[in-house]
Amino acid sequence: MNHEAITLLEAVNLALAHEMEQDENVVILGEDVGTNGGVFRATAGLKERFGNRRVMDTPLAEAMIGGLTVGMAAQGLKPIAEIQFMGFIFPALEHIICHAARMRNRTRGRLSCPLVIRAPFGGGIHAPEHHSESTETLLAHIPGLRVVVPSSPARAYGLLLSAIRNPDPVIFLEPKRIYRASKQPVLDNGAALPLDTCFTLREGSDITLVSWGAMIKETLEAAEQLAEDNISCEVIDVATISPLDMDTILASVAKTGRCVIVHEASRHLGVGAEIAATLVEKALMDLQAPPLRITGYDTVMPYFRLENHFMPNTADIKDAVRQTLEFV
Amino acid sequence: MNHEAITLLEAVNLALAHEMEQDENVVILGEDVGTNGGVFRATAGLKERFGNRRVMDTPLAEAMIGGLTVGMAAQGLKPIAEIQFMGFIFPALEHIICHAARMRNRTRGRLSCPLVIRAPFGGGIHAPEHHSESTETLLAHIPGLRVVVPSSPARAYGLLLSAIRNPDPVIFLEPKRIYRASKQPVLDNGAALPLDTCFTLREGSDITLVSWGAMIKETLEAAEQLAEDNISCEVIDVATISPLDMDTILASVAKTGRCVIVHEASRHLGVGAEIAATLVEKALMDLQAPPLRITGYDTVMPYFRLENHFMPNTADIKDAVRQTLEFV
Amino acid sequence: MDTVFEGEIRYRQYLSSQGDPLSALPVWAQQPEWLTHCYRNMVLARTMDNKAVALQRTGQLGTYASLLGIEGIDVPLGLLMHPEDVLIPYYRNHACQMLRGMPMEEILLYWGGDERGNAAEQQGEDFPNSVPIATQSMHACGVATALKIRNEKRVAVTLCGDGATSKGDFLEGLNVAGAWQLPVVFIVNNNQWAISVPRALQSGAPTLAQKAIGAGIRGEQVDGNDAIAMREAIEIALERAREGKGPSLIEAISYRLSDHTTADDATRYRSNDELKKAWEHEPVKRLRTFLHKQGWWDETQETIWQDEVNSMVQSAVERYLATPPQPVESLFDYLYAELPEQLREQREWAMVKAMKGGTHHES
Amino acid sequence: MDTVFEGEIRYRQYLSSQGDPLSALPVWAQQPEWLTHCYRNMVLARTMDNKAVALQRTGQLGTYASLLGIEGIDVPLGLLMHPEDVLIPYYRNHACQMLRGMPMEEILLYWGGDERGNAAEQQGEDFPNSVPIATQSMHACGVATALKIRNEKRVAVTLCGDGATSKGDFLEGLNVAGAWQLPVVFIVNNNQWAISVPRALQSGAPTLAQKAIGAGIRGEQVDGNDAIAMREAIEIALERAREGKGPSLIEAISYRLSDHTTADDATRYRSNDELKKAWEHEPVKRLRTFLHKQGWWDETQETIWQDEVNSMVQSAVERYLATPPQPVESLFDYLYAELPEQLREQREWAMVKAMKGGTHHES
Ligand SMILES: Cc1ncc(C[n+]2csc(CCOP(=O)(O)OP(=O)(O)O)c2C)c(N)n1
Ligand SMILES: Cc1ncc(C[n+]2csc(CCOP(=O)(O)OP(=O)(O)O)c2C)c(N)n1
Ligand SMILES: [Mg+2]
Ligand SMILES: [Mg+2]
Repeated sequence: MNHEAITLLEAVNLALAHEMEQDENVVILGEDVGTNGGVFRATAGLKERFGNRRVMDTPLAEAMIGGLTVGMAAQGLKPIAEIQFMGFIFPALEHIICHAARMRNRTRGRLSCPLVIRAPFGGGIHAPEHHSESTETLLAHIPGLRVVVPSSPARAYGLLLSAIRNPDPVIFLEPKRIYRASKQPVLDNGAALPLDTCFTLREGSDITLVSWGAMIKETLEAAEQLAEDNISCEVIDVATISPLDMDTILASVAKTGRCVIVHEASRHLGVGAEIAATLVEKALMDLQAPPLRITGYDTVMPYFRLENHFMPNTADIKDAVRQTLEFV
Repeated sequence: MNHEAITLLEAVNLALAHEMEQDENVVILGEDVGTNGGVFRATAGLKERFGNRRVMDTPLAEAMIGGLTVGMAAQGLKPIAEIQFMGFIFPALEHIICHAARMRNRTRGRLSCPLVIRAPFGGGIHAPEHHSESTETLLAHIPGLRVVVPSSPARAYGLLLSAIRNPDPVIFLEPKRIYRASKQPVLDNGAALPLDTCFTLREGSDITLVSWGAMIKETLEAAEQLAEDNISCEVIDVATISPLDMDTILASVAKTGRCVIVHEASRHLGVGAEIAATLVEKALMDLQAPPLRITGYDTVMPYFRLENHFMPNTADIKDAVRQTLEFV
Repeated sequence: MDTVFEGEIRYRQYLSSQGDPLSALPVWAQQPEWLTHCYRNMVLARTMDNKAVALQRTGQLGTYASLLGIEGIDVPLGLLMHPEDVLIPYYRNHACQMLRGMPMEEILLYWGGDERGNAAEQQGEDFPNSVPIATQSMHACGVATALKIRNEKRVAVTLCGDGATSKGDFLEGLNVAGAWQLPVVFIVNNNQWAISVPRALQSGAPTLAQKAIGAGIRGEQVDGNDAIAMREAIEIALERAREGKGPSLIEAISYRLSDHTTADDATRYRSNDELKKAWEHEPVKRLRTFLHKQGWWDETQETIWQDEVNSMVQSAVERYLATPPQPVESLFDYLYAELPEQLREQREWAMVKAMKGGTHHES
Repeated sequence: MDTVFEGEIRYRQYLSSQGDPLSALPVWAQQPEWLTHCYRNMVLARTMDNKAVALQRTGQLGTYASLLGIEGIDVPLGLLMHPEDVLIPYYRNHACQMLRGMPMEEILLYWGGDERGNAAEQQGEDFPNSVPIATQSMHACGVATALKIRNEKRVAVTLCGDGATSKGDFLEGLNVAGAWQLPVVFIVNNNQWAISVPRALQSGAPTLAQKAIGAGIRGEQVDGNDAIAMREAIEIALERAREGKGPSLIEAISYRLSDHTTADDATRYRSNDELKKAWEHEPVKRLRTFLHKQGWWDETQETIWQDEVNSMVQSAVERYLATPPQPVESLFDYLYAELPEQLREQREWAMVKAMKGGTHHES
């Protein structure tokens, strides 16, 4: 049993290894996941440990990765596919949307797709073009999928275990900016964390901050700094983007009356739109101010020299909080 | 000059022919668009009239259609690609998202992609699986694209002209349920209608109804029926889903204080979410009731025997209006 | 310049269009059993097909893809696959599905717009019809990967049309099948048309079988109207896959004798002459003529079988028509193994709305 | 069984790894002009490459894909394409881009994370680097379609790696190029590795050139470390395309002498021995040895040229480093021909935020 402090990336590796050890139906496939252990090393050591029948370096073709995964899952394997970067997931979407998300429904439960598709996503590491986008909306809009984003090593471990064990397809998006940003002790005891539910990371009474993935870092930072000015922020990590646990958010906003939503993805139809829309639908009377969205712009993610302009930062969040609190 | 009453489908055909006549750079490509004139007949007669160099039956591959279109557009042609049904657009998304939407930005204007991708979408015609979805969100979320949906023959004609003439990529989604539903006189005079702007189809003072595409039919019907009970509905046809003209909607809601948004697409992250979120952000104080969304469910579009359960209907809209009006 | 690779494609045919052997027949084809059995099922398939088209024309079925012209491929395949093999069909393989145990009424139910048509327990692990073109090719590779990982002596068999061979999924599938030596058989029903697009516009390659060469796998071209040739080709491919000797591609030359689907009107794009000629080569008559000439089948048998088949089809149609629709909750109840909390409210709404009765667009 | 198709792939090579002719050389290769010119540019490319890697290691450039090992392909290509042809590169063709007029500092600017690196007017209608693998193959077909529609005698040339040949885009591209007989040339830089995945795992096909057979187009394999063979192959392919005789696929056998990119560490997955062997076959030394043996190049020339090249690269680096960043508005100003009303507010925010200074994540 491991309970050293490890990174989010190591936690992913630990969860993969744990489930491969427990369940021989768990297999891994993707580009460079074998000998190389993944370009980020998320699958490091797994091929050596579990053999190349269970850790498969595929030819370079994402539609194929998606399609193979569907076929394998329908046969009762639990494939975990890695898409090297989320920016390369598009060729796989036909298989994810038309098949993975529908197999159970289409066959009234005769066949199903217990698969996981992992992909690193988000900006902030000065990577080349197409390596930094946050397009979770495209998957979160699709019925039949689950979309999960961890924001800490412990949640990466626990949520990935759940994702693998889940009998339905799960898209597991890994915020690569915090892959190695910090360490946390994680007990490798196979204890899963629940999907479909938010995590309240910090309690507060003045305002609710809602975020997920890498932006949790800045959101918590903002909360911390605002506390010095006696502004008490509740911080919620959505974790499962779809289906979205609005109950936790609604309960928090019922208490605070104010809300700021933070995400890296573009604003227009980012997941923040759904959160804000549901808030107003179900809790208009609780709202003492409009929920604000702090997000990426509705522009293409710029090449890295300007990427920090695109990304929301702690100051933006703090400004939004103050603006919300001043609303009358 | 034609000003007979024609269907939406005929209006599409008319606009295509008009622009092909005017501009020899306009070419058409897709599956079955040539000899067959398209499975819905949207391109009927065009191959005969303009030849098979300008109306191209492609091999069966949507990624290829997307990629060819990008290459042709970057060369200064104005390609209009037909995706036979929107349910088959997924393989083309990599080209649409990573290239069409970015070419101008990526090259700082050196190259561009003046292309149109047409696709019939939406339910209600008892079609086979994958022929009835409304996944406009997936495109509307992408910066650099325009997404346009006509709701009448005249708007189909005028908006399609604009889409073709537009120097940037436009996704033109055709609501097939109303392809032949009604006729309207359309003057074939090459007069375009503006993109990026809503159309107010009916003025009213009690509530604002916002919709687009085929659902405009039920929305107008609801408005009509509610008028009998002295409920005065303003009806807005969004027409360009992205970029979204919130100004028109905000101005209307400033007047009515209430809003119902109607769309066929699933609710979770449907375009209605963005509209509701922006309404509350910018006009919380104007809202006398929460904007309600009448939408498809967050389920897979069912096979056609049950499809009408999925689709919003006039009664649903009327119920939502009454509920909104009763809100205190 | 050295030659670093040589490849060829051969064409397999035994029976002329007139039902005469063109070369020595395989031993099994010198006996009546299998071939008459095959013929009977071809007639059954065609009868079912006629009925389905009629149901569509009278508004009792949705858009339907006719199997007319595929019988020479699908029926041998359905008879030759082992029960434990996995069929990953496209949308035109009803005959094969039926032979693998899927009740005819379930086939109709599918085309009648009801998901339960994919749920028949007799389908076992077979895949439902694939509507997005060629995606099934890749699923077959995934299934075959699972079979290979588990060291099972089972084969994944997938079909598609000539049009589908242009799509990346098919080509990526051939490639991974070759790279991984998967136990999979690809059968291309080259029926000359992809809706209105003729075979010649799909590819500059003179044969579609040579796409196998591009992927480094075995490929051959077969007369898909010749059930004897098809059995030979399929048996060899299945056996090789089962024995771990790798994948095969079979290009079966046939002709789409029907419109693309009932929503199509092929007279818009293809000539009556061409269609008439194609009927001269069609698989059912060809096999019947052969059987007649061998003295293995006669008019009396034909009449008796026709009657039998008609009543089989008729009772299937009755069972189909008597199937009540699914309740509205079914939209929700198979989406996930367990319905997430988040969807319960919508499920309630849907039930309330359904109870309130008539939706605006009447079914 | 009749043979209905036969195909073969031939291998083109003139120079041994030791720079000795293996067969009679083409006439043009019996003169020093072109080959010394080619050599000079190979040296320039390599010098630029070394510098780029050094810039990355010192934090002055982003992740960079080295061109080491592609010189024998890219330099002949850059010299042979006509200015009016269109290059649709992948991300490793800096040498070719430079020869087509793109200033070296613009190449650095691109890899330095600045969109203006794609904007050099000298690039004409050439495409920017394609990061999503193989998508450029299809763009090349689109460009070629435009050229064909307009009856222009221009050629679209596109490159990709061995890994890219597994992706649908490449395969769909070959297919449509064949079906439409497009004026396009596909060059595969088969450098044996796709990041960590060796060529053998990409495909069961013994050559990648035979993918052309699958698509019914012309294909050949060429020693990509042999500039003479590459010139021959490229000239023939360009000429054919220009004359309307259809597309070609050239599989150029090379070796990735560098890590995949500066973000990669190839020692994790490939042996030093293999790399050492590969250096024995590399293109630059091979051509230099040949030129030396012909008496067309000597050490003095080499030294002079090295100096010249170093200072060319150095001044390009200086221009690159002196390029100030784009203003924040540039995020908005090239998205559309005209910024939609709807985005003006965000553009304002972005400018205000930038003026407020330091973003949280420092550049
Ligand atoms: C990805 C995708 N694109 C388009 C379609 C629409 N479509 C349905 S069948 C068909 C033609 C298929 O032709 P072919 O593969 O030859 O099979 P056939 O129907 O002739 O048996 C097309 C274009 C689809 N179902 N899926
Ligand atoms: C669609 C897509 N998938 C994955 C990647 C990540 N990636 C970048 S380069 C590469 C390997 C490419 O290998 P190859 O085609 O042989 O070209 P090489 O780099 O060896 O020249 C991969 C997997 C990508 N850029 N695009
Ligand atoms: Mg066909
Ligand atoms: Mg390579």
